[in-house]
Amino acid sequence: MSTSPTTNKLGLSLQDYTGGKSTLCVGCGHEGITLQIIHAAFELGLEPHQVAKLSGIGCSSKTPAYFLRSAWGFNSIHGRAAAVCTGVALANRSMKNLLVSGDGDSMSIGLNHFTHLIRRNVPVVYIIEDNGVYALTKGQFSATADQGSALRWGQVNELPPVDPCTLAMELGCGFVARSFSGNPKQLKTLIKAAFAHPGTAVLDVISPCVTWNNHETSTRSYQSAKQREIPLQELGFIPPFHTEPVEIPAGESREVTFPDGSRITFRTLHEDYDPSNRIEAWRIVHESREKGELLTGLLYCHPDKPTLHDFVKTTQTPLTALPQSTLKPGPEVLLRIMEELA
Amino acid sequence: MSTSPTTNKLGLSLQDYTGGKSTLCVGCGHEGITLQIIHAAFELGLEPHQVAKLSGIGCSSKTPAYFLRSAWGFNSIHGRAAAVCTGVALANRSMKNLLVSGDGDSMSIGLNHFTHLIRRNVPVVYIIEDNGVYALTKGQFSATADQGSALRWGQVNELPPVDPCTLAMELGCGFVARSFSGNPKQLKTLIKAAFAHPGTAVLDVISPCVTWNNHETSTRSYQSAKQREIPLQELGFIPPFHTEPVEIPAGESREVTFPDGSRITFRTLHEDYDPSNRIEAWRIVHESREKGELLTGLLYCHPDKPTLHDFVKTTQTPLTALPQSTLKPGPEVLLRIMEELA
Amino acid sequence: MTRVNNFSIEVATVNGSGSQTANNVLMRAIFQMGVPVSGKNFFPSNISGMPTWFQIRLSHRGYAARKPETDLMVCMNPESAAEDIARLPPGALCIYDESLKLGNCRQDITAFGVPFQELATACCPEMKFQRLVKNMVYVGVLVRLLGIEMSEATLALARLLKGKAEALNHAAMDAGYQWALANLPDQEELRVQREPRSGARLLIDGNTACALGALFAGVTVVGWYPITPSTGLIEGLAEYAASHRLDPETAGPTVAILQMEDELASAGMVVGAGWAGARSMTATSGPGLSLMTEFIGLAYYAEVPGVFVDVQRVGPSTGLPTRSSQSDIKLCAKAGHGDTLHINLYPATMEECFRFTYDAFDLAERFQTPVFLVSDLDLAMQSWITNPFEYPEGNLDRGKVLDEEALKKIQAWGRYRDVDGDGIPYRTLPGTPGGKGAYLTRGSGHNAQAVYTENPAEYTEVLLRIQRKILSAASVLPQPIHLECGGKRGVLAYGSSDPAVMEALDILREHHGTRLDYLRVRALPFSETIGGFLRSMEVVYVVEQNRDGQMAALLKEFFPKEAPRLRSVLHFDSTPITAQTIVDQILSQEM
Amino acid sequence: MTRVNNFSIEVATVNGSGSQTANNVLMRAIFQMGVPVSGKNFFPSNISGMPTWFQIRLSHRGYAARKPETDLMVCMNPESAAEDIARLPPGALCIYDESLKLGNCRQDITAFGVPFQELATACCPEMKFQRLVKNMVYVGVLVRLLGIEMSEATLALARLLKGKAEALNHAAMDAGYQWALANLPDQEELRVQREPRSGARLLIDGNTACALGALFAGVTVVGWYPITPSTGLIEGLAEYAASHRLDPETAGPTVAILQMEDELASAGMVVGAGWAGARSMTATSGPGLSLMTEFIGLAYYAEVPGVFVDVQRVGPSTGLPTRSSQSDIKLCAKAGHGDTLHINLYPATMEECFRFTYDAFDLAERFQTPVFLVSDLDLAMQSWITNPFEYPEGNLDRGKVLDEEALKKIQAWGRYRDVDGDGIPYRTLPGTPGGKGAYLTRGSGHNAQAVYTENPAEYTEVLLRIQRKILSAASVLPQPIHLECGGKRGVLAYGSSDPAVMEALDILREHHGTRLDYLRVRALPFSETIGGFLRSMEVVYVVEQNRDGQMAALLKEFFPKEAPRLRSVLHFDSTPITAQTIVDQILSQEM
Ligand SMILES: Cc1ncc(C[n+]2csc(CCOP(=O)(O)OP(=O)(O)O)c2C)c(N)n1
Ligand SMILES: Cc1ncc(C[n+]2csc(CCOP(=O)(O)OP(=O)(O)O)c2C)c(N)n1
Ligand code: SF4
Ligand code: SF4
Ligand SMILES: [Mg+2]
Ligand SMILES: [Mg+2]
Repeated sequence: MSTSPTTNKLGLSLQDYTGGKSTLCVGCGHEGITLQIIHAAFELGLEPHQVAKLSGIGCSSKTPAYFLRSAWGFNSIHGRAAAVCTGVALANRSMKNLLVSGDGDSMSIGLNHFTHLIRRNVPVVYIIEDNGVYALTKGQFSATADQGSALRWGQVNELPPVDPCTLAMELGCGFVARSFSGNPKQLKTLIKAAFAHPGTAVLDVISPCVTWNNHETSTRSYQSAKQREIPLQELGFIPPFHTEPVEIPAGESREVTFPDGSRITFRTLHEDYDPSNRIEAWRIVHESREKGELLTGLLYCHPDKPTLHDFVKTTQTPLTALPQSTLKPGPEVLLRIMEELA
Repeated sequence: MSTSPTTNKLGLSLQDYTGGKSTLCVGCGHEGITLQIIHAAFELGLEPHQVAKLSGIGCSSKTPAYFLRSAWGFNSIHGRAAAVCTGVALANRSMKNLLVSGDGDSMSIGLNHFTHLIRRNVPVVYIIEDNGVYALTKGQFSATADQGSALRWGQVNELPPVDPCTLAMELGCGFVARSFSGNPKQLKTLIKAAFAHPGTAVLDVISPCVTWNNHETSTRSYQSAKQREIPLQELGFIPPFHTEPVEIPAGESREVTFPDGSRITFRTLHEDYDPSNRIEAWRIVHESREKGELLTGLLYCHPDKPTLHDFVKTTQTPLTALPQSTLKPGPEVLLRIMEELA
Repeated sequence: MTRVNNFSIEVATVNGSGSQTANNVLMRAIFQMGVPVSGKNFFPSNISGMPTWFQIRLSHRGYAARKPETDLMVCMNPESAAEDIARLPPGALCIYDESLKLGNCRQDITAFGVPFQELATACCPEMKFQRLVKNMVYVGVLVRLLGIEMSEATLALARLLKGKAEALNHAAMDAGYQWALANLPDQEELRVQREPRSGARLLIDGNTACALGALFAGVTVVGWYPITPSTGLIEGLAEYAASHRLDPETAGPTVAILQMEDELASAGMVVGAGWAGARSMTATSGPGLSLMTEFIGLAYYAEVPGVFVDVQRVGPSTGLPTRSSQSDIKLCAKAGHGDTLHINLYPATMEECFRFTYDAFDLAERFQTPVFLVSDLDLAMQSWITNPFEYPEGNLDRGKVLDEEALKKIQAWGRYRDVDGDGIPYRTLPGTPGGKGAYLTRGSGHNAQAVYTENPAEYTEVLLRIQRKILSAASVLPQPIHLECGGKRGVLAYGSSDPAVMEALDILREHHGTRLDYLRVRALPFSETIGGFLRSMEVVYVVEQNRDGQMAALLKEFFPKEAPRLRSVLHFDSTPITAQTIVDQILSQEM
Repeated sequence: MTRVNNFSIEVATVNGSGSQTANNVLMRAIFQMGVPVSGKNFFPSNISGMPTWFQIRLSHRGYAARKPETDLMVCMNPESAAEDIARLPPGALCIYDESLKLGNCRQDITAFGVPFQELATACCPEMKFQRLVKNMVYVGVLVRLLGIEMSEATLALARLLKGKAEALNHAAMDAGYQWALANLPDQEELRVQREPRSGARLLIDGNTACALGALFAGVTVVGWYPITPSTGLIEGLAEYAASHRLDPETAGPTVAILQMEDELASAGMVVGAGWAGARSMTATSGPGLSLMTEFIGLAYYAEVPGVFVDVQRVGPSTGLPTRSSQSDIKLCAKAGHGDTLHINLYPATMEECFRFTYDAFDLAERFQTPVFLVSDLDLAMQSWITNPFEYPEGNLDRGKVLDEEALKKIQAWGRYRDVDGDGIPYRTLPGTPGGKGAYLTRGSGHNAQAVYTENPAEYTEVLLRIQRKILSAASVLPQPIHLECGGKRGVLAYGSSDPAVMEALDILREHHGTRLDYLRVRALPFSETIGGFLRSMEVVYVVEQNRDGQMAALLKEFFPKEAPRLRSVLHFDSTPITAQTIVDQILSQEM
């Protein structure tokens, strides 16, 4: 970050991408994600007003108030931001959608919408701030809690977790990544790449809750995540405009190109891991989780799939920008229809 | 069936396992499933009153009225039979739960409950009568419709399907099978084995809808399914009591034993397919679907996983059978609690 | 005595047997002769093989309500035949499938057996079509029996079918006609006679009328989930949109219609799209509406426009999905936890289905709130005669939206500030350039600036303003229609009860010497006119098709002073209310 | 003039700072001295770092409603300090963290700076605990300042903490005490004095009271989803069940508590379990209840028992999740599409929270229907003094359930037949042996035999019987409580408004010479007693904590003749209603 210029291609400063004062706990993992969203958006030079921030309910879902103050945001209801997002995407396809959710919000109450959002490949950067608990309601286990992880007051989770990443892969999601709020560089790069992805980009970000789930017997603590993390790749992101210094990982490097011309480059740290091979990737992530490892990085990427707009055949002009003359057929049309029915 | 005795170990006849008059269309795939449920229950000698029949809403969900007339049934609301079932399972663990649902009922509106039922390994035989359409509402595509399949009036499905079987595998379901209402023998055997499984047993049964989805351009027609079906195994089921002739597939045969002592035996027809290897099975099913094949049989089986009752530590005696003396603490308990609060 | 253009025909058959086309030809032929006609299809909640009944009422006075007595029965269904015959009034006519052998079962009716199978076989060699064309045979028989003009029947058939199907069916109709000519005696009981048409008229169902309303209102985003009886609305919209709502430049569709995973998602996407600036809508029925409750509350409190069509069926729960009622009145009025009150429109005619749906979009954007179009199965899926719809002139009312230009001129903008004193704040749409106008919408406590608050005064300010805003809509919503006769007793009704009320008023006046005023309520929040009406009456009968008197409850709430004078006339057995039901209940309460 | 046992203390602090223990010790110490006390915690909807206030009201007359004025403020939060001080009435006392330098900000109050950090550091060398024990320092200061007995404070502390934590905190309390002794002048404004206790009393919150009700009612299956302010109920139940609801044979739990994936699932599993014969329940708040709407309608129509606790918070939508209201009245009364009316219980005291929850299970099984326990955050999460609960004697009422024996004796059984003429049918439980009694439950149309029907008469028969059944419950539900004074004007209220009403009645009588009757409604459907009361009054003020007068609307619906005489007293700013609000609104409406 030290090499970054103080303004981006739009002439905006980092400050322009910040938001209101946070009310989260000091040290909360979610804050780390907020920060990387700010940095990524700044470095990408996103027009803030063209970003729609969407969320459900939870500590995580509050964060859209804390970044991109000049973007519109919709802090909706628990578990259903995906549905709201689908409406926004259809209404105005020119928006960049950024959905921030929690593991409770997305993997239990909102799981059906999560699934079908992916199925429709709705254009959105979908970040799950994954702390393994329902933090805002004071720390009950969520569906992503690991088996054997314990709450502070001793209760042990015996249920198997739902893994947002392997689930997304199963559902055919074209961009699946896992990161850790304690790994800011990787996280920022992945967020940038996610914005380049034309469809649904799922980012499951391990995000420790310092109040309810950061103790020794928890597998979702900073310490546990740090210890178990195995980054799959060293990642770099090259935006289409090339105006800023590019972080390209040293050594032999591969890349995936997105339709907008931007590229994610990566040097594989894990033998054989190929993020373009869905079935193999799925296998490795599963096997690794069973070993207690935490693989992070770009898990799967396949940017060339039809999106919502292909399915619905949405007009290129955003529907919200169509003039009344297009929207409201004339009297002759009504007349014709009436005659057909006479 | 010709060799079957006319009464089972309980002295009941096949007739005793039938239900009310069906109101489904003549030739509906669901009828074939109903018939095999009747046969399986008869051959297993299930006590009808110990079966709880649960369903949502749809043509498929109507079928509990058409089998096991002496079983209690609950035709609930759209997509939520899994939740109802969880309540039944906890209330009275001695019941055998049989849930019949549709692809619309389970893979869209009910998908969240489906997921979490599996996660909790709720004891139930969960049959999805999968016709790729919302039949009762007159034939809209469901989430299991194949890409490229067309409706009678021409509309083509472009969305990728949700596959109940690979999804169940992803979620760690301990019994996952696919069958076809046009393959009665396999279907019956799988239903029997599913009843022996102590947790959630998912059976996705391709079940053509003759009214809305049985035409040439549909991939969910009888003809298409017949053409594309590749049975993975020749299956047999040996109940724990051995009182009736057992169908053991000829040739080299393997088996899985269920906790109650019953066994499913199978002779593999598909090289390398090992239904005890979740990851490999998942891979093969995915790859095969991409080729347009329809693998049927026992896709994955791992009966030894903790169930809902292990997680909740439900008393062995069904909760509904506990006497008031156990349920209602005495006055001394209230007194003690009141003193603690004084 | 011959009854001319004033009787009813009923076809009892099996669903999935293809009788729909035949019934439509029959009804249209009569309609084309200028005879006021209405058709009601009583179909089961399954796909094929169950009894279904189609009733056609001819009424030279234009009564379109359900008529309980059938004057001419066509018995095609062996399952229900005995009951169908049993409920005929003495003197009725009946034609039945010969094979049913119903000839002697009642002495007080006239029944003719028709060899349907034989006739169908003769005119249609292909076995697989015989079941279908059999239906057209009874049309032919009736054409002859009732004096329907064959040319109109032929025309009606040609509208519905083309090519080989038309030819086959025409042959069948003709076979029926010829057989009747040769075998049936003339009858003079029931006759259809051409009437001079009073202006252009057309046949339509309410779902189609609503779909057209949405089409012309410029709906752009539709999220839905299939559910009877609302499905037809969306499917109709999709069909019309495919020809009439294409982008002139790209020829692509200008309305995005997406089948969602459930009704929660449908509501959510409507809210998301409405927030983003689309004209968004969904259509559903009771169970779906129940599921939308939470999102509706969000839209109300966060002030997001959206149109919700509820096509009421019979509840509670799954109830009778293919039957009609007015039992979601309470839910549509107040869906949501916490304090909520929604704008509701109650169409009673096809023109209102069209116009109110059109208006709903304007109202939703003007008042920045969910607006409910409260339809029902009887309106939505039955066939009604109507005048052609008037074109809704004028611009779409997009409400108070600040665009880039407007924002530039403004110093301090606050999403929920009541600048104009009318309770309606200004909104901005995501994506508006200029760096101003962005805000974060939330369903949690917010102040006039849209900033999170837990401050009691700030919270209250917003909630009170919303209340004012919604109540203020009363004056611009469709006003009640008052049919005056200057008396002190009146009837109040809404929606699909209207035809039965109109007929009942005539019966009461003509046969019982009772004259009643009639007020038809067309929207919630209630207009002050309703209060005035109630105040001017000694007794008001509130007619509705539910068990609990749901509209009466709302009236009592909002007009407590008048509550003592309200009396309920209720009908909720799943059939559309009849005039006689209203007459009977009113007379029994008049002491 | 010294105010003894009749003033209020407020601690303004930051949430997550651990002040809860300190506040509890303070309140308990006063309580143990026999002084009627109540505590209200105003906390934000976040986890830490936001302003939070704890109010303790001492009232020798036993008033437990919120008191808006604070007589003694403890300022610990720099963020809110200025505002906290600003709203103190003249003459108030204040102690504040010295570092805040508030000494001179108001001349008309007495404010003392306390070196909290210094004192905490001195008595607690471990840095990480200092923030926590600081809170106990102010307890010590107040003990000294107000004359609270140190022995009671010590006892109170010992109840809450053990071991090292107790020791540390005790040291801190003592440090505060000693510091005050040495540095603060005696004050005679506010004193706490021992009062003779009138019988045993205890401190409890409503969630715990409800949990105990369920515990003793033999609840066996609980499906839930976390949501403020209901979470504590389930967590409390789990805790008590772990010691008091173990199977004597296996020592396993006899209640299955399962956190579900959402509220739809919670409701569904409650319905499933209730159907299977369990005593099942859930607890939720507005947003969750909205989501349960469809399942509630199913339970109503299919006649499945289940207990639904709604702990009301502030809506609409997410609203203010940590604040209280009575705004789900309409939803609890009628959740569901179609015609529905539910049994609702409105507890106002801790004893009622306990007893009504207990009763709810009996009622649910007796009437085979969902029963709503309508609580709110103020009842549920605040601390209330109460008499010890009376043990609910007698057998659990499991309702009309036919077991194998009973079924044997019966010829023809029908699930929905009204055998006894009371509208309540007999049910059977899945798994009952004997080959009789099985049936299929459905939310679609069914007749008295539980067989699918679309027949209007059969459908209506069931729906009317259900209506009769539910209405008949009125006579066995908790009857309203009438505080008579023989006048012609009265107040009607329910739930957590009760303490404020009681106090308001005193104020009206003592200061304004206005005597009003008081009727407290405790259940829906309404008892005829309520009708009688309304009829006997010229004016009735309906006091409630919502914007729309939701209870008044129900009263108008069910007692239309009395509707003109109802006037609403409404408070809905998210704080619990005060006596003065009621007094003011009543006086302004008395002309
Ligand atoms: C319908 C509904 N049910 C329950 C709640 C209560 N609730 C608020 S936040 C939350 C859990 C959030 O957990 P998660 O999404 O993991 O976010 P976190 O707080 O952990 O970041 C719940 C259950 C709600 N607001 N709405
Ligand atoms: C909440 C709700 N939404 C919609 C419906 C309407 N509906 C009835 S059946 C059905 C689809 C059933 O499809 P599926 O489960 O595949 O069953 P099938 O009829 O194909 O066997 C729908 C959407 C409903 N009953 N309830
Ligand atoms: S409770 Fe946990 S998730 Fe919520 S703000 Fe605090 S640390 Fe973050
Ligand atoms: S519509 Fe389809 S699914 Fe339904 S009964 Fe007929 S064939 Fe079966
Ligand atoms: Mg979380
Ligand atoms: Mg289906």
